[in-house]
Amino acid sequence: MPVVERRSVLSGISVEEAMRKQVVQLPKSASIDNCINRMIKYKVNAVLISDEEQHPVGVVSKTDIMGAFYAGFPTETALENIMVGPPLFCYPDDELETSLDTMRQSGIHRLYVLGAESNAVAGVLAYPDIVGLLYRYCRACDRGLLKTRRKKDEDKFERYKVKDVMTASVSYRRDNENLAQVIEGLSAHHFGAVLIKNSHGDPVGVVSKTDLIVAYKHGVSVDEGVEPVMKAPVQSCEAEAYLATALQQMLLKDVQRLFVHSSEPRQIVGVLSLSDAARFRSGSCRACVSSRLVVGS
Amino acid sequence: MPVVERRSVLSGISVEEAMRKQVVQLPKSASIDNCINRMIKYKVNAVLISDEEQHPVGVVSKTDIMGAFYAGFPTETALENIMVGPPLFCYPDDELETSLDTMRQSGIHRLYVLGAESNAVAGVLAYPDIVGLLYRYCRACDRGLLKTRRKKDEDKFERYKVKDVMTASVSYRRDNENLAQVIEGLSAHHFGAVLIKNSHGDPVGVVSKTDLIVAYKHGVSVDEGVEPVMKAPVQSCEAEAYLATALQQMLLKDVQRLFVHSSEPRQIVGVLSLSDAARFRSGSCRACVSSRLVVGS
Amino acid sequence: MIAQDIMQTNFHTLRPGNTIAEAVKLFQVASESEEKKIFGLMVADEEDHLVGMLSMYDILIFIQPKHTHIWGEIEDIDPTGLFDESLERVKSILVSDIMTTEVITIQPDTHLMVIADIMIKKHIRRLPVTEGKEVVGIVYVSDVFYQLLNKFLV
Amino acid sequence: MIAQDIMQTNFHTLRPGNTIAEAVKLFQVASESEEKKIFGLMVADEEDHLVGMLSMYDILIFIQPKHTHIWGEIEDIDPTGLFDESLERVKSILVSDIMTTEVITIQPDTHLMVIADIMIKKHIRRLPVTEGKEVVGIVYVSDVFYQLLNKFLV
Repeated sequence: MPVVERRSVLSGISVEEAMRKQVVQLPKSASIDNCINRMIKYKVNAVLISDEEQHPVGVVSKTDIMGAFYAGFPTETALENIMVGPPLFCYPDDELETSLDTMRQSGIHRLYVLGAESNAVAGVLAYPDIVGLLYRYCRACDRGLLKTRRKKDEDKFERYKVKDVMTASVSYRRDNENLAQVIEGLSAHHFGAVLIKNSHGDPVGVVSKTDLIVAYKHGVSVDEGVEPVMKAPVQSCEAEAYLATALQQMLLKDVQRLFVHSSEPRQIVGVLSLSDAARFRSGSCRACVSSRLVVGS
Repeated sequence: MPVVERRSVLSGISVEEAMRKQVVQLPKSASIDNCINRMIKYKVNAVLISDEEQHPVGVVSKTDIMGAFYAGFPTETALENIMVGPPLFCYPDDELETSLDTMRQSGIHRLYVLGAESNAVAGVLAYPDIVGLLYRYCRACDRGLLKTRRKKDEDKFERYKVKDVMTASVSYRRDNENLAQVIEGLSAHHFGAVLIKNSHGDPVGVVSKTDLIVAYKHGVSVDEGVEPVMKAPVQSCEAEAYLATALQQMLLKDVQRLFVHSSEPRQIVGVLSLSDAARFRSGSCRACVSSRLVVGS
Repeated sequence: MIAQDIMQTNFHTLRPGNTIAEAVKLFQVASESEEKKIFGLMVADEEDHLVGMLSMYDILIFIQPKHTHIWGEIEDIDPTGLFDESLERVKSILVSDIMTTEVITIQPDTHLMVIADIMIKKHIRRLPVTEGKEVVGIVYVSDVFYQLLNKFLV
Repeated sequence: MIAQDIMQTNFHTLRPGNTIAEAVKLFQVASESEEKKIFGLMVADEEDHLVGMLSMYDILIFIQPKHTHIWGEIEDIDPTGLFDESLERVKSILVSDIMTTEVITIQPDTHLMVIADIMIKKHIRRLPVTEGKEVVGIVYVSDVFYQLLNKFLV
């Protein structure tokens, strides 16, 4: 496998280099049930919806599905009833950084990429995919984490830690609450997952949007308790850990977020998502940032 | 399998209904050798050629490959050196009959079909494919050949015969000639195949453009004799045979043409190609023609 | 020559409510019992009505970590062991959650040439044979292949 | 876990100069000798350099009459017999004339996760393993599947 060696920063990278070419699409007449199937199988947070003429007309995200669950829609409901439209687009030749700005300013999590020539959808750009790219650049960097690990005495660069990037507020629900209350909590805070604590205040599990839509598909009611749906134990890392190590853990374990604990594992002080890391927008060490200043100026 | 029953004539049929959706394409940098591979595998007479940006820029037909063989090009030669461009296009919504008129007037054998929306190539329209369509309509026709065969006494309709549609001129070469002479003969007459006769004037085989490009790929020289390349025996039918029967024979045996003999099998009087039958442009019996006059007027 | 002449009537099916772990085990059981590698299994409900298909690809797509494009650069970790945690994480996922629901089927009287045509055009290796809604057999591309080309084998 | 740990080293290859008839026979020989259904074979030249791949699909695409869409409407003819004439007509065609020449290969040290990724993304069931130009093995999707999912099977 070739290792990327041409650049050590994201500047100058095009959307085409960062986008995911596999775009999961469904017709607007397809059912919510079918949409959940695709989200689980392809591990995507949103599906592009097209009309009878194959035109992209909307997007259905896990949040939208969770809303349908909360509202009591049957899973046979057609996606056109819950989709949000129109989708936002960028082009393969666009600068990656410009597109990330668009996403941040519009408060959206993904842009679909229109083929410059054919007007067909050629890919999708989402934060977690960029993290993979960042990770590659980090590894290829002369002064990156892995190289310095090997030559300890050359490790002159201060590296970012999880606490520098994490979201420091954590919302939680109690383990005796029902799914409707969990959904309310998730909707209020715009997080992908919520921590579950027991009556002693100890973290006992996590419920993600994915867990909720799976429960929805399996016929669970929103009136049922959270325990059978939550995942335990809590996937976590320490606040003082290096960001690169946490990133590697998320990429290898294929999880979208880690809860962050203080030196006391039961004390959750924040959450680190792949999207946080990508919004951070550069490599995970000062070496990358400084080289970027040089190249980018 | 559904039998087409809606119409008994071609009028009103769109290109989309008649086109072949599988379009064989190659980049212009691909070799002649590779192109012959595709032509043989997918049984197509031409390959669409695209540039680096996937734009269709030309067409390479068996005739072009045969020309390269004659001119002594190595089979590693890139297709851009022998392609003819630009390709001619039509659209899925176009009337089939209008597109057939275009083909006839331009003297070309195929039109590529551009997707109405995406500008990507959605299909190809060629005469032999239309014959399949005609055959389906014939079979579905109330007054068609197969029905009348079952109810003989109702057989009031005069049916077309092979002699009505065939090309009555036949070019031939001698079995002691070489491939270069055969290619000259084929080029002069715009036929897909040439009859080979022995010194007594008896037909002993046929050499088609396909046979020639296979020989080219296998490293045969144009100076070599025709015998190892020709196919024997000659696939033929009688001039008095019904057109529908001959069509069925061609479709089932997957041959593009039949030579036509008089009551004496050794006397070849014409050639019937799938393209001839398609250019004829209606069903194979008077029933179809008369119903078409009614519907079409 | 029609579907019922070449279809296999000795076949295994999954239930939509099987877990992915159960599905993997059933792939192995089916391969051993039918004495050939099984790449795809039909999913049928309690009434033997076909509701989907699940292939090894479907399971691999689902199990494979999403950001696999970086794996090639990780020389110092054996990712095989990491699957343990993935498997734990996905134990709530059922066959119906990832199966393919748009399944092309044929009838017992579908002609061999039509079957070959479907398999080529759609690039399908196996076609469930249904009578009404009930699964009665499965036709494999290898059987179509040898059936059509047996003249070559004499 | 890398390619050489799971690749099969007992494999058959076709020669580019084999006729299609010889290829069909070799598919049968390979299936019997390797005791599994073989859907695709590597094509190697005299020096064991990989020059292409040929699958059952490639042969079916080539052998299948072009206007097959009308076959479904022909009830009164058994097209199986008609293959005799097709076969006669194509006897001059060689493996190299219809084989796929754009073949993705891996090296003996390619990582299992990378192999799975290629197989999923490109929808390939078998990957030739080459050392330099020489073919040294083949990795099947089923072996990747069971290797990755063996935790499910205990």
